[in-house]
Amino acid sequence: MTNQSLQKALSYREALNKAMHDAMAASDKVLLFGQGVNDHKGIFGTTSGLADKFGAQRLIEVPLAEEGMTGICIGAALNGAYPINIHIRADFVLLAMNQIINLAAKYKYMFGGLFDIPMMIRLVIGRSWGQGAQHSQSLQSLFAHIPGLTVIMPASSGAIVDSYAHAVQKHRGTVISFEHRLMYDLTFERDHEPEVLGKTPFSQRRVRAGTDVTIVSTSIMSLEARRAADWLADRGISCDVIDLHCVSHIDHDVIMKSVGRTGRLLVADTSWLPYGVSAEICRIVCQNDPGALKAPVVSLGMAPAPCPTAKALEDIYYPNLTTLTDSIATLVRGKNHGIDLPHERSMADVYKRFKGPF
Amino acid sequence: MTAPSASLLSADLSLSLYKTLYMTRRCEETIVRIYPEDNMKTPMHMSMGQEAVSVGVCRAIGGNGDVIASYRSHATYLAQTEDHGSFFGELHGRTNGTADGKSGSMHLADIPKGMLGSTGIVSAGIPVAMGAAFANKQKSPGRVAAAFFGDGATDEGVFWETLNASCAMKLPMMFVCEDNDLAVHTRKSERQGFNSLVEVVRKYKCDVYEDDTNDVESIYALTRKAIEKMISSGQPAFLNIKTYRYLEPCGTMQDSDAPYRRAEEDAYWKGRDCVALQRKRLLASGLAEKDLLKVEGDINAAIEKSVAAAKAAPHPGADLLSYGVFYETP
Amino acid sequence: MLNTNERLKRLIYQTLLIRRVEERVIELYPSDKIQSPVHLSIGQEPVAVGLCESMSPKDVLFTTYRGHAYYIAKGGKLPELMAELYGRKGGVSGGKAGSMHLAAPEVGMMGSSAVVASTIPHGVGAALAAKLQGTKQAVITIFGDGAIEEGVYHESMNFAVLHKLPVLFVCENNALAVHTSLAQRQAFDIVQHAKSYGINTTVIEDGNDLIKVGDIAAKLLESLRAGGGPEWLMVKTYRYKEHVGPGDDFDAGYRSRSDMEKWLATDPLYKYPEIVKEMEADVKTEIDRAVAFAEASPLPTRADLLTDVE
Amino acid sequence: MRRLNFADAINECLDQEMARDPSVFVYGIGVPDFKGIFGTTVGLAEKYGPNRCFDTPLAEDSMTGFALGAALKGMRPVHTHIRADFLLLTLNQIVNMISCHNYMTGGHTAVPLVVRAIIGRGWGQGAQHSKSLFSYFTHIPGLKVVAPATPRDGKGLLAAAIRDNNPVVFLEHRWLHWIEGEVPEESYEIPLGVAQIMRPGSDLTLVATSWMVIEAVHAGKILADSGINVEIIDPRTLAPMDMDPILASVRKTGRLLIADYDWLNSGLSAEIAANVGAACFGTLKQPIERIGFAPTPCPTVRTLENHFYPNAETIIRTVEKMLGRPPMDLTGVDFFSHERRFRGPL
Repeated sequence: MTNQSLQKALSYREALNKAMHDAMAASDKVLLFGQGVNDHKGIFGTTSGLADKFGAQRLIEVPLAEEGMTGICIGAALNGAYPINIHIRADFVLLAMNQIINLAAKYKYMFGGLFDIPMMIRLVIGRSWGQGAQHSQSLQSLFAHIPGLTVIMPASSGAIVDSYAHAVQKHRGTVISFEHRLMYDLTFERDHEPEVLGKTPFSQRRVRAGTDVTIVSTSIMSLEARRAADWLADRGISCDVIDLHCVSHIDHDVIMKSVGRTGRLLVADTSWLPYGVSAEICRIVCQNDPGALKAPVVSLGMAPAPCPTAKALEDIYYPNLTTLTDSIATLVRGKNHGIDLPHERSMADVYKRFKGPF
Repeated sequence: MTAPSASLLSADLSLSLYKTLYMTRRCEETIVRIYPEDNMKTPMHMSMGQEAVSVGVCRAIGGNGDVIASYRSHATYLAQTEDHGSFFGELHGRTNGTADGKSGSMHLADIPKGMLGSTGIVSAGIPVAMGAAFANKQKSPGRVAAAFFGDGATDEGVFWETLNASCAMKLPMMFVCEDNDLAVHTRKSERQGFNSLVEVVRKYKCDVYEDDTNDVESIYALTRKAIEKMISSGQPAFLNIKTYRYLEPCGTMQDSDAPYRRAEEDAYWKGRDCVALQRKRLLASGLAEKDLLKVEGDINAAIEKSVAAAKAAPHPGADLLSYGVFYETP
Repeated sequence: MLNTNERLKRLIYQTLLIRRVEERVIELYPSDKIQSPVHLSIGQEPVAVGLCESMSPKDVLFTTYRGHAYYIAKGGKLPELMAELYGRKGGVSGGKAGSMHLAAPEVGMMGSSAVVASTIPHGVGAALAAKLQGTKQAVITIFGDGAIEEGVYHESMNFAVLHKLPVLFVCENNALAVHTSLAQRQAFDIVQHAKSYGINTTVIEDGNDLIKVGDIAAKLLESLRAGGGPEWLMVKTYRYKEHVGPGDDFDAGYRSRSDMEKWLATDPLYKYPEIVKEMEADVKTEIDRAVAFAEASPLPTRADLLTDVE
Repeated sequence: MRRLNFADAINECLDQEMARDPSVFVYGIGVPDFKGIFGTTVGLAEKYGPNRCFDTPLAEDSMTGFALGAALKGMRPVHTHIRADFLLLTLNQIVNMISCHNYMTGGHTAVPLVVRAIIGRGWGQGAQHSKSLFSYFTHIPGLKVVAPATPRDGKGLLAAAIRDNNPVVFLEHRWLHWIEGEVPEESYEIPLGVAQIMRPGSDLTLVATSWMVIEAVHAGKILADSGINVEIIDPRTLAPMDMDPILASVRKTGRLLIADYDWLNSGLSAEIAANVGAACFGTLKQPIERIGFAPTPCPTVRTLENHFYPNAETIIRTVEKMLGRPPMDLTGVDFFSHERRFRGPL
């Protein structure tokens, strides 16, 4: 598959705006809900200008009432609308879990297929700096664990445009999308869009082909993996980088074929490792063919603590290009790999010359 | 400038309220000044303009109570603890902060001083204050608990759950609504279907108090009255205090030209600035300006010292990253 | 318009049907043929019948886990209900829903939930879609008096009033949430509280009065369709059986049998014994047919386990 | 030793803890009513009064924040939910507030609270009354998660949870409440974070959680009769997980079967598999196998429920498959089932 709809280089933010625009243009059933959809900042600019074109009544400024508003979206979906509910911090969705898990995820099955809940929930992973324990969580595994939900983590403009169009126009169920804030200002070239490894835009993607080690990554870690792979390619290590993209529906074959070829696996996730997506990838390998591995799996993610705010702690809380590159080189060549490493100790500094506020 | 009424409080208390107000304002002015240095990498939700609420209420509680703040926590933290040393340490992400730099601006706490915390999730601190009120009722009769929150928090179901539960359980719980009419950029009229929050709250078994003076002494006196009634009646109190935020919702800049602002509103509130109002009252009561300048100068110097200490304090090291995920014996 | 007598008869027939269906459930329960926790409506049927009288199939209803009465009153098919309780393939949801999650989208019965208060916002959302799409639908969302303590009730009411949505909030007030009575849990008067949101409130003291419930519902629904904004209705009623399950619980200590006797006095099935008597045979035939359908319907198999997940 | 059922063991623990420490209190929807959460809270309101054992409004989110506030002021709340599914209404408080409050305040803030919730199968409970949600809590730093499987463990682990200075999520399977076992009369603690070997064996390592421990022990006996010796490990505390005995066992047997009482995807079994995969690298004789819920919401009808939930038979068949044994004849074997005695609902 190629990315049909993306005609030019777009920033992640522009892609989100385009995706919202296209959805609203394609069907007047599409309604946007969120705190700030209609204000002058327009959810980081992703909903700016839409009210002028489609009418303010389709962009619903909501009270601070996450549980209630999610239920209202479900009710609207049951009565013919396609709601897109946006939370400017993924953390806020914890207030709406009853409606998402107990209702939206189950409505179809619980009633034996009588209903669908066509709806999208956009969650922004709030990481930049100083966001702390309640504004930076990446809770994909909570949703991926629940049957009935589709959970995506688009890592490029093309992934946004294609998978959102698919969600709104083709998919019948509820889609949860995690958008990483550090990517918002990044521009993605159309020619560099990863190859889609499956039948729908939700499928896994190959960021880069390689032979020495498989890197399975999510969200912004796919960009980091690409940068690490570029660095290592010049130093004789060839990485096969797979962007999971859809963490709830993982094609075991894609992972196993790659691991079968490379014999080594590194998982780089945006969240905590225990009980998370990275554990799930290990599980897939352990269950399908642990003999395919020449070395134990290495996983990188957030340190097992709530997110601290001090920059000094935050920089070691998250992996960075140096630790990622070192981990890959160690996995392939052993501890004394002798490969020089890039000096980059803060991912946030790289992706965002962020001077606050949000 | 509105002329302040004559003080009904003792001269000492009047001056003391001013000192805290001034200190709070000065701390935030300092933040505005030094934020561009980029040493404080934490999102700032500034209290500026709203200080009279925290200062009046916390002083009325007078150490015999616990409070929890919203994410707009600076004024509440400073009023409850008077500790700008830890404050600047934390904002700088240093080991002399309230939490070794792990909490930043949004989660300031000092539990021994009755500052139970502040939260980045709108309304989430309200039920925590209720739990503290319950504990206080059992263990320390006469001690109260207060939750500070903006009017945006009353959109959330958990506010209503807590209002109902604390009334049903007759807890010494004070709801302090810092009513600035705004949730980020959205006015009440776009968020609330009812005409008056206070009218809905009155339907619960609690005592409701309103204030629209921006006068720290008036807020102090009202809170004293509320606490006394609460202790005698056993009913929670709801204080709706009109206020006004000077700066953008998050950040240290003015946003007077943003489309949600109204020029006349801005002028009206700045014309009754809570710090200026109390200063004027003190001068009118006969306090010499040079004495007041001396008081202010001392506070300024102390704040500069705190800032310098914060900058000089060590950054937390890797050993602190996983420290305190679980409880550590002090 | 039917004449009063015919109308009353029709309403009594539905009430009787629901009562006898649930009594049949009680009868069948010890056989373990119905393995689903049942929250019986017995005593509360007239409310459902009255409210649904003037709803068209395109009008939308959301209800609670105590949903048998609404399913039948809204026009859901009885054999499919019975087969669902039996956990058979022929059930309305193929056995995946059971008693707590009844739905019949073709007649606007849009589902129910086992989590208290969680369908209240669904009614508001459906009303929002109806308003934006100009469908002239009226929406009813049903909840018990306990649900009012949940934050989501406030969130839903506020939004409906703010956007003037065509939704009728119906509080079925049986003054019992599971086993504790209201005074221990609610620090406000429910009606005054609702009124303070600026919503029109109506109270029906006797939920057993079929005609009155029907008339008032018709008037309120018409107002919704005409764009008059949300309405709020409390209907007082009484549940004869235990919170969940087929038994009585008057020995549990939280309520007394004499409470029930007050309600029996206005129960239409006791008030009009002659009308009821002449309907019994038809009702029985209808139920027998439904039970026979359920018994004959096959059990779902492993092949059904993984269908309709997404 | 004296035998007690699980519900009475929990009840005795709560009683002893409340008698020992006046700061302990027990509350939640239905807690003081005559049914008393499967009997586990019966009699406490009468004995300790309405300030220490009380009902709440239907306001799960608020009443969870309440626990945090009370804990910060030196109380030890035990908040009880009759269904774990209702915890979804409280996740903001548990994940955003409670789990990180100590960390956000520098590490010395005791947050001694217990969230007890009932998980598991009755019949016909359906999609909203059947979840386990183990991994929802184990994934979050700062929370301890306990899932006992015997009356003795139930009592001792709950005492440890109440005395712990950290928030503990305590998940009890409803069927366990009728299980009897030896329970000491005096108050005692079983430390959190220590696994228990339920049966030693050499052919295969079987890690089971909550109700699956009961099923595993049953399966283990039947397998032993045909000469297969599985080593059964009950982690008891799911976070922090005591991984060493599991790793030691897998190094010995070379085979691992995980029987979790939850969905498999991104769950506890994935976490154990990941740890074993890394730490026992090269010692596994074959791929790890896992048993858990079918990847669907829970259906209500019994026939589908039986496919949805694993049991001792599922374990036996999986072990046989892993060891390359032909399936044994299980006719006449009485598999554990509460369905005959369980008349539901609650």
